[in-house]
Amino acid sequence: MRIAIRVQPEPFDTAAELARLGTSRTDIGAVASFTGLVRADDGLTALTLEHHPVMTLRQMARVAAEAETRWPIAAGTIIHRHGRLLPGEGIVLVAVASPHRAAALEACSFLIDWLKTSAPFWKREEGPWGARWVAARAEDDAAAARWQ
Amino acid sequence: MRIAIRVQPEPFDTAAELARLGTSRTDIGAVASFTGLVRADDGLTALTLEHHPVMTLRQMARVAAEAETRWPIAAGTIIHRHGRLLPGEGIVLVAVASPHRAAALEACSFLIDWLKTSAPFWKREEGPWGARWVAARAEDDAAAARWQ
Amino acid sequence: MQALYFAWVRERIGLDAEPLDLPEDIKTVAALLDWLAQRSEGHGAALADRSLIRVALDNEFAGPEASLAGVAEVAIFPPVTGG
Amino acid sequence: MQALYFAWVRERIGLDAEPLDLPEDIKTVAALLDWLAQRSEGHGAALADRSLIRVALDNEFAGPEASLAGVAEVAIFPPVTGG
Repeated sequence: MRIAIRVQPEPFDTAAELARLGTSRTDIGAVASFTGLVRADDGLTALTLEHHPVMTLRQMARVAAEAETRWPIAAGTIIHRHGRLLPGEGIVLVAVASPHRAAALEACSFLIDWLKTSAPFWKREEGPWGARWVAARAEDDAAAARWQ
Repeated sequence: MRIAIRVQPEPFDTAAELARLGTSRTDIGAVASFTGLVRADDGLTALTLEHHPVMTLRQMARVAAEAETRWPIAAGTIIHRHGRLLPGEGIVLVAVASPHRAAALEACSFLIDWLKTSAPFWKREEGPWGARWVAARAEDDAAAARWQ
Repeated sequence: MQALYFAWVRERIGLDAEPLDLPEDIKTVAALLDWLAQRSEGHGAALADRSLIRVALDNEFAGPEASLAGVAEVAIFPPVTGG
Repeated sequence: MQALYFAWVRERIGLDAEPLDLPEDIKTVAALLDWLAQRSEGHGAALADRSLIRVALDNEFAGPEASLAGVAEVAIFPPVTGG
């Protein structure tokens, strides 16, 4: 596996993760990254991510392995947080290094689209409404389906 | 313009640029980035980027403005270097912050695809062959055309 | 068989997990959900709308017709919303 | 009119830039390229394959039929390869 996987309650540092990916190699022509962050929409005060720990790691490894069969990936990182997060904090990071631009960009999109629909995480939003579970969105299924 | 544009001979720091984009805002749900790097293919020892300075800035501003009309972009950065670069160094950085994941990913791909075909830069490769100018690739035109 | 519940399925049932002693005639996921929904008011509320229920058997997503033969763990949860 | 040359167009012509004193009958980009190609062996070599020549008039890309009326600067170069 050239893509490293982490699930953690601690914050991650996108900048540091990207710096680690690109360093000391001269066969990487492209690094694409995606960071998902907590938005303070409608007065949201916190976002809690619940997950199924065993299944989460298994699904993330599967999605990463699928990406490696589809694109020439030199190195990559997927980090997904769980627990209670505040607005502005990072939820998920996907970064892919590849010899080629299209491969890096496509693999990055693929990984985040598939994570959204196949990794067992659930978001609960706190705000003026109290607490509520986020409903799945049909457009996320559509985004994932376009890779099939 | 919410997308900042820079053309410079100096190296850039992807990590620092990303850190600057995402900080102190809670309306950004997604940050996508692309970094193009010099590969040491076939023994390449240096890559020199020549450019048309006035037209380059104009074309980059135009591409950035077009992206802002197409997607909800909260902030962004495009940095393109010129001059002589060594393997492993960054050539171009595109970073886009948006409320939404698809917007950030698509705008990032759009910007790099359009930069490749509409910004007047030319690459010259040094290596065992001496020096040679890079030929334009039909697949770059195709990548840009899919956004039209 | 061990059952795991997540998100609002967990909240409505009021349990993270529970052991299940399945009758012999419960052989599929769909049959299991029908049987579980009778177990308490909370189970019934959690499982009322099957279009919002997803199931994993031994850590693999499984459809309503999937067989329970040899399964040690069933996880029941809403559609995922990570990423 | 001022001409600017870039990349291998610049190298073959041997100049970064030069002032052009255009005859009155040169009214389009295509006519300009035909006229320029006669200027020296280097100009001829640079402009031999028109499929590899791109032109900008006053910093805007322009096709072969574009008019030179009022144009102060013409840039001539190969297809771009940045990014």
